[in-house]
Amino acid sequence: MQELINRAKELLADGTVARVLGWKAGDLPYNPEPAYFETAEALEDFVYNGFCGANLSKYMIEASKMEGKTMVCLKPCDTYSFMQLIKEHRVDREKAYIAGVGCKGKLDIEKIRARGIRGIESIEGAELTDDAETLKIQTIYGEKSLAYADGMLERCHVCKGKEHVIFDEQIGESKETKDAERFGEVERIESLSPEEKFSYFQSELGKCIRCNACRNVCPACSCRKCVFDSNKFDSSQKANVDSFEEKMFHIIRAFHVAGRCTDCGECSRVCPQGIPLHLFNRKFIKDIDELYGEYQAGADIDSKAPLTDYTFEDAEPSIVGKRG
Amino acid sequence: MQRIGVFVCHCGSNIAATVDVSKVAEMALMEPGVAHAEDYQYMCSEAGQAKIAAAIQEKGLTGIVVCSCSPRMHEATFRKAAERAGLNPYMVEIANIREHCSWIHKDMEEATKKAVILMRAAVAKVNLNTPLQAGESRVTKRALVIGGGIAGIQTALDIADAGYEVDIVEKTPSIGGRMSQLDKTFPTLDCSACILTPKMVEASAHEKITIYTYSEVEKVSGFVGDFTVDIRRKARSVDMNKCTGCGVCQEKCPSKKAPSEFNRGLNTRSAIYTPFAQAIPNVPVIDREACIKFRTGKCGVCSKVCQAGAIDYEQKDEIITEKYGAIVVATGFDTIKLDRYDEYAYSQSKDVITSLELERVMNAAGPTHGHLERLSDGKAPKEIVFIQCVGSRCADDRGKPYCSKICCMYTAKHAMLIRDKYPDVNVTVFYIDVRTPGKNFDEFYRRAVEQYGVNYIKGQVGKVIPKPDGKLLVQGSDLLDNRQILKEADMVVLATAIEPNPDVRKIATMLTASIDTNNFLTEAHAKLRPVESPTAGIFLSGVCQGPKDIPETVAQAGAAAVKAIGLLAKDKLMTNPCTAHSDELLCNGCSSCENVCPYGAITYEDKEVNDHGIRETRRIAVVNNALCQGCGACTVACPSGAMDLQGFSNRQIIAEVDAICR
Amino acid sequence: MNPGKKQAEMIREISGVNPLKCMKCGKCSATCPSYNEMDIKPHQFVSYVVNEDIESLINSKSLWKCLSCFACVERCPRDVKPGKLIDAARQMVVRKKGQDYLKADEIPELLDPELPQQLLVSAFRRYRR
Amino acid sequence: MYKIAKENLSALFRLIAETYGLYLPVKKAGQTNFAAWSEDAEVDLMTLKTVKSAKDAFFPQSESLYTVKKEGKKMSVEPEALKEQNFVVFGMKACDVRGLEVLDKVFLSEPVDTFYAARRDHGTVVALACHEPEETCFCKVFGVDAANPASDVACFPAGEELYWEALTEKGEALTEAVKSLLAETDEADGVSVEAEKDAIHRMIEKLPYMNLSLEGWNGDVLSEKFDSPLWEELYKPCLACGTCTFVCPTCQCYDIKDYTAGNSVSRYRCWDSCMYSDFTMMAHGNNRTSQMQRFRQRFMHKLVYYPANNDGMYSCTGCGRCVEKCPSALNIVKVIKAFQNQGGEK
Amino acid sequence: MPLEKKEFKPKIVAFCCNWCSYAGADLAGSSRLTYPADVKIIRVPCSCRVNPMFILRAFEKGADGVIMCGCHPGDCHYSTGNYYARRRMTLLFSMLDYIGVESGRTRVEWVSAAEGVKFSETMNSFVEKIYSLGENVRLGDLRCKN
Repeated sequence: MQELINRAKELLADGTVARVLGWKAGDLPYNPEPAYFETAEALEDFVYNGFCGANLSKYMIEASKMEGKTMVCLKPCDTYSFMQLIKEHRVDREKAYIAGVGCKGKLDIEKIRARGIRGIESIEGAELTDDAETLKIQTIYGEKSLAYADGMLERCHVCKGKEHVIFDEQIGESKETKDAERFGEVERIESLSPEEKFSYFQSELGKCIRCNACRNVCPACSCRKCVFDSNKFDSSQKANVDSFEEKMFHIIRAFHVAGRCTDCGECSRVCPQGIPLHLFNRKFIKDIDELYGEYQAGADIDSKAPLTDYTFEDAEPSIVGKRG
Repeated sequence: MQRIGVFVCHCGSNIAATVDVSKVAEMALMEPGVAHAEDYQYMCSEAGQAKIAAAIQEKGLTGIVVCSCSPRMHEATFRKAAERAGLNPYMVEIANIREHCSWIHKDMEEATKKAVILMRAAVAKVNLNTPLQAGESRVTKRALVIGGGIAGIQTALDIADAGYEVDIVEKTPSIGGRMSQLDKTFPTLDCSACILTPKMVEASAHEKITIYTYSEVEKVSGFVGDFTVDIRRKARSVDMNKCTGCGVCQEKCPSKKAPSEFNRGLNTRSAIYTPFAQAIPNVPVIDREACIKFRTGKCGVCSKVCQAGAIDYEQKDEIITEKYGAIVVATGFDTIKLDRYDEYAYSQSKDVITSLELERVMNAAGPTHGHLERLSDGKAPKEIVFIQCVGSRCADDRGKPYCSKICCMYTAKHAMLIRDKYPDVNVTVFYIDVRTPGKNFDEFYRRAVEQYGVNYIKGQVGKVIPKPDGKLLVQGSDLLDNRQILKEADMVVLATAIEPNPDVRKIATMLTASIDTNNFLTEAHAKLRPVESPTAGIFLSGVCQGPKDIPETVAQAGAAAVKAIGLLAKDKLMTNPCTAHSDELLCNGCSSCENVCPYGAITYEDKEVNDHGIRETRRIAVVNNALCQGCGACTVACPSGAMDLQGFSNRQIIAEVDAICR
Repeated sequence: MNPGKKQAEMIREISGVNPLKCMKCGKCSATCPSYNEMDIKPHQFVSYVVNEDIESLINSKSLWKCLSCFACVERCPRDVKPGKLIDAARQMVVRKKGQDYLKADEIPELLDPELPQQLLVSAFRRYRR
Repeated sequence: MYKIAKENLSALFRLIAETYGLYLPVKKAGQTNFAAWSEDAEVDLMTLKTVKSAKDAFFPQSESLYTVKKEGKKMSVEPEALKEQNFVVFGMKACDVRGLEVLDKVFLSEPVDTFYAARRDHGTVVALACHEPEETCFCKVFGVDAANPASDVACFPAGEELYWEALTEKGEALTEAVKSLLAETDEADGVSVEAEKDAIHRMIEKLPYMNLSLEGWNGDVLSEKFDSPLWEELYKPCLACGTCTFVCPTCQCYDIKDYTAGNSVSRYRCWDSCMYSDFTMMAHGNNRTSQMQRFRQRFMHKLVYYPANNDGMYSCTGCGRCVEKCPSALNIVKVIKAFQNQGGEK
Repeated sequence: MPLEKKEFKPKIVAFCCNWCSYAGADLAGSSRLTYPADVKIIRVPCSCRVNPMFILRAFEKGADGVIMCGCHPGDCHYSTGNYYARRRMTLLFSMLDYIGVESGRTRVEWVSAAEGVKFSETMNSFVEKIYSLGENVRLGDLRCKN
């Protein structure tokens, strides 16, 4: 982390960048917030640890409009989002100095809480320089410990890899975290009967409170005004008396980002109700891979997005019923 | 709020017999925005249109719904009527209660209910309609004819005679097409070459006609009045300007083993060749696959013997880009492959031939120099059997489901010609039906029977068995005598089904012209617009549209020419105002729409916008209305809903959905 | 319903053939190896079914002369398959006699060196259906 | 005071449900929220904080107000019926009970919100003292006693027992209705309840936010706070989602919308969030055009405007849900602290 | 369950492209090839105009089945529209299937202007399928159900 701060100070000092976009230490051990730093003094609050899960690439849409360059700290998976945003002309590459920061897997406070750990006073083992094996958690109810991997976000278990697809320099070590099949859960759901599928999603989506956190955090949902906020389709963005709107919202949201979603997992990370929203996006990704060839959004700058592309031999929609 | 008038047409009894039209009108009055509703016998009639006009003016209507036949039929009629009455023509919507309702439902109650719902959907849509203004686009006064057979030549001549430039693109080295391969033509038995060659010469000499032979259409873009076409001129390896057409190169060419396309592979030709003596242009091409120079690098005989120095081994394919206002497709036909009709022994015996091959055999320039002889041993046949409907009228996937139309007549022609020239040869024709609708056609067929003694047997042949002695055993049935016939023959001629030129699919895709399951191009209307494709600016000439004989082809070629001339005669065209439009406050500038636009109609601009007080420069999609054809692909690619389609807006379609589901 | 109509419907059902598709070309009769043995010719099978005269078909010699070689089925350009029609008629007779299809394992017992091969093949074909 | 063995709670719920509607924390798909009780519902009293507060029971996230029906060209209006059935909300925590007080001041003052009032009239709150306060809790800062909820019935878990004390008439009535399952208590019980309360108070003292000071927020600080340059810094990470407002027990803003269902239109209201770009959107546009303004609005409302209009009562109860749920780790505590630090300098 | 079960009359929305399928439907009409009145056609310029929102909207408002018809691949009047539509619908239908909506409730069929018979057959078989699936209870807003 110190390496990162030093580098940031240098770049600010020599005028390469006008500001640094990173994370500021929070008032609890696990709640750093995305923040801009414009001076060396401000960087005293800079932090980069296992709880810095937020994908900062979306902030670059606004930062691209600011005067001067912004040094942005992007984790390997965040760089895919950034690349995709360049592709969609939403960010300005010239306005970014990308520090590709190392990643040993990001932590999910909800997973830690789910283990009955509460009253947290301090957490040890979440720094980037730590070996990411164990977390030692001091609580008002005593000391607890937890394997690092058990506290990780779902997305880190199916990590796309620790390579930055775009960067100006790389800082900090990474550690491979993939230990699960990316499409395992999607396959499990696919194998259910229609009734089971329906009741699964009914109970998950039944929790949705239409807070729009998933949408607003999503780097692919970068519309100036979402269709659910405008009257173009007569579709409401707020909670409705009947639950259909929630289904509509999540299906359409997933559809709109289909072929553009990098599977960064932010939607699931921020959902206050713990809805595994990534399962929608990942279903589309799986279908796209299977039907139109492997495609990773944000992996490169030139490839055609699957939904703005076609081949004569594409599968017919009737394949849906046939695949069973 | 709109003031909508609803007009329900009886269409005589076409609608009124199954739909309670007065009930539909009555229910219309319950709909929001509807200020007037009535029903009438024939809305499209002058009296009906007058009623609409009167209501528009008297009741101050701002939009109308006509519940009648398909909008494909009379939408234009009613739009014009509305316009005459002072209403914007795009404030008219049609509820299709005939084709989509009265004609397919029998129960009056059910059909009426559906008609009411269709009316509601149209009313709901009109409530959201906005007046649209048609734009204008220019017309390039030049036509392209794809295919240089009799259809293409005739169309080109007719258009050129009207004073417009025409280009013919022909795939093979010479124009002339199938007709040039024929010996005689029915029902008058003219020599085919004698009537075709003058037309070919006329076309090549016409100052308004440019002929690109050995060329293919590579790419088509644009739209009616303003097509841009890339034409690939394949390397001929012979300089067209230098060649004098002396023919020495062909004579001296040491490679003479390439099958002659013109003679249907019945004999061979040299590697440098003109397909036939009267070819136009009379400039040979080098078949690079057969040429020794191209295969081994050694030879060069043609270059040495050419006095004019026209041989150019280095020549490359060339792409010409040209603009056209109209395109006529005249790609013609071929006979189907017979590899799945083993029962007729076509692949086993050289003496089983197709009718088109027989044309070459009978032709003086053909492989046998016009002598009727067996291709296996050169002996004169004594017994010839013709089999009709080979691959035509076939329900399975071996053949074609349609009647090829020309076979009955050319078989009669062949039978007659053989009997005339070789009276000692017996000719038997196995037929299912003899179809001779056409001027002097049946008389022609009867002459074959009555005057020339051709033996017509009602029944099909089941199999042809080549015998060791070289004869062919034909097993057929005689349905009238109710017996099975075993007949020895020296030759069997198969009246092979015809199919559209296989290239037509590729061309249709480039032209976005629709095509039916048999690869025939679809006409805009089966009865009323038989020479136009549904795609504006594309016209159909000859067999590419459906089987037809020479007189019909020529007639259709002329008709297609007239349609093309009608288009070229206009200076400007009204453009479809139902184009896409981007809401600049919602546009993200993400390029999704641009990526799916087939017309390149969307570009991006950095534009300063005022978004509720926030002023900033944004990358914004801009639609070129002249290029946009209104497909709507962009509207769905756009995630924010910034892109919408006028006349088929998101809210309009949603209103229809809501009205139907209510 | 008259018995002929019922029978005709049954033949259509068993054979899966729509005799109305026939265009009366006669290719079936032109193909048939047993043609001369038959009193009702293959192309006529179709019209007998159309005319609902199944009794005549059932009592014809042709019923048992058809070898089930299926040449007519193969060659028929209209997908009418007279061979299947006659086969269906035979099955009606067999069913009427209270017998069922042959079972595959019964066949070895019935084998007789004199038995024409064609018959065996025919039996299998019908068994298969 | 009465008591009931914790293992008999399901019998208690069954009995309550015989005469009352019953809402209580139910775990569904891994998350605990207030929901209607049913025999197969997974009741979860262990989770300290439900994701959403219990606000829904009195002020549902969305509710229909009336329906306009159309037949031919005739229109008729059918108002939605007001709540008539008595119901019990079981298991609310002290902070959420305070939340109701905040809502009462808004909805029960003139003009009275009849939908809310009907629910308040028919609802009986059975609150539960907190057992294990968490690091995100700071109710004490707002004068809420987590160990002594001020509800119709207060319940205190201690050991294997749940102690039950009716505090209001409605509470008495409910107690009467379920008396068959309640046992009398003696002095020893009283002692163990008090011991439990002490334990909770001791834990609360250890929590990291306990020293949060509200100094500088009372009094006439409107323009000083409103014009502070701090907002420009604070709002930056905000994603403009509505999570904080929707999990909050005191946020009371709603939007009114129409839903067209074929031949009828129903008018309903649903929670709105001041964080949304179309909040209080009007024909001319929006009166708060930037996210900074929206962000400021929320905290100014909670800490300045509301107390100014309601005798100094803050419209925050310190439940800490926003601390837990904000995707960008923003929350009211950070806002209060930011101003505290700055105040020191100035 | 009410004692008197109302006879199930499905609501079926068919989106037809103007150039092929709508014309195919017209041809079915002029050839008097019947199909059930439950099908109501909405004309769109091209299958690529069909937004997934329209399909979900139809289900929301009470449709029991939604079918989209367009030109055969390769024959699109606008060259490429149906290719995009094909991918979009494949993914959308797959998603609906994934969340447990019966896959038979959605269909895409390519019908040319010459295929009146196919149009009629397609509608007949689709309607039959919807009858066998019964009322759509998994998608749809309850307020639209009466």
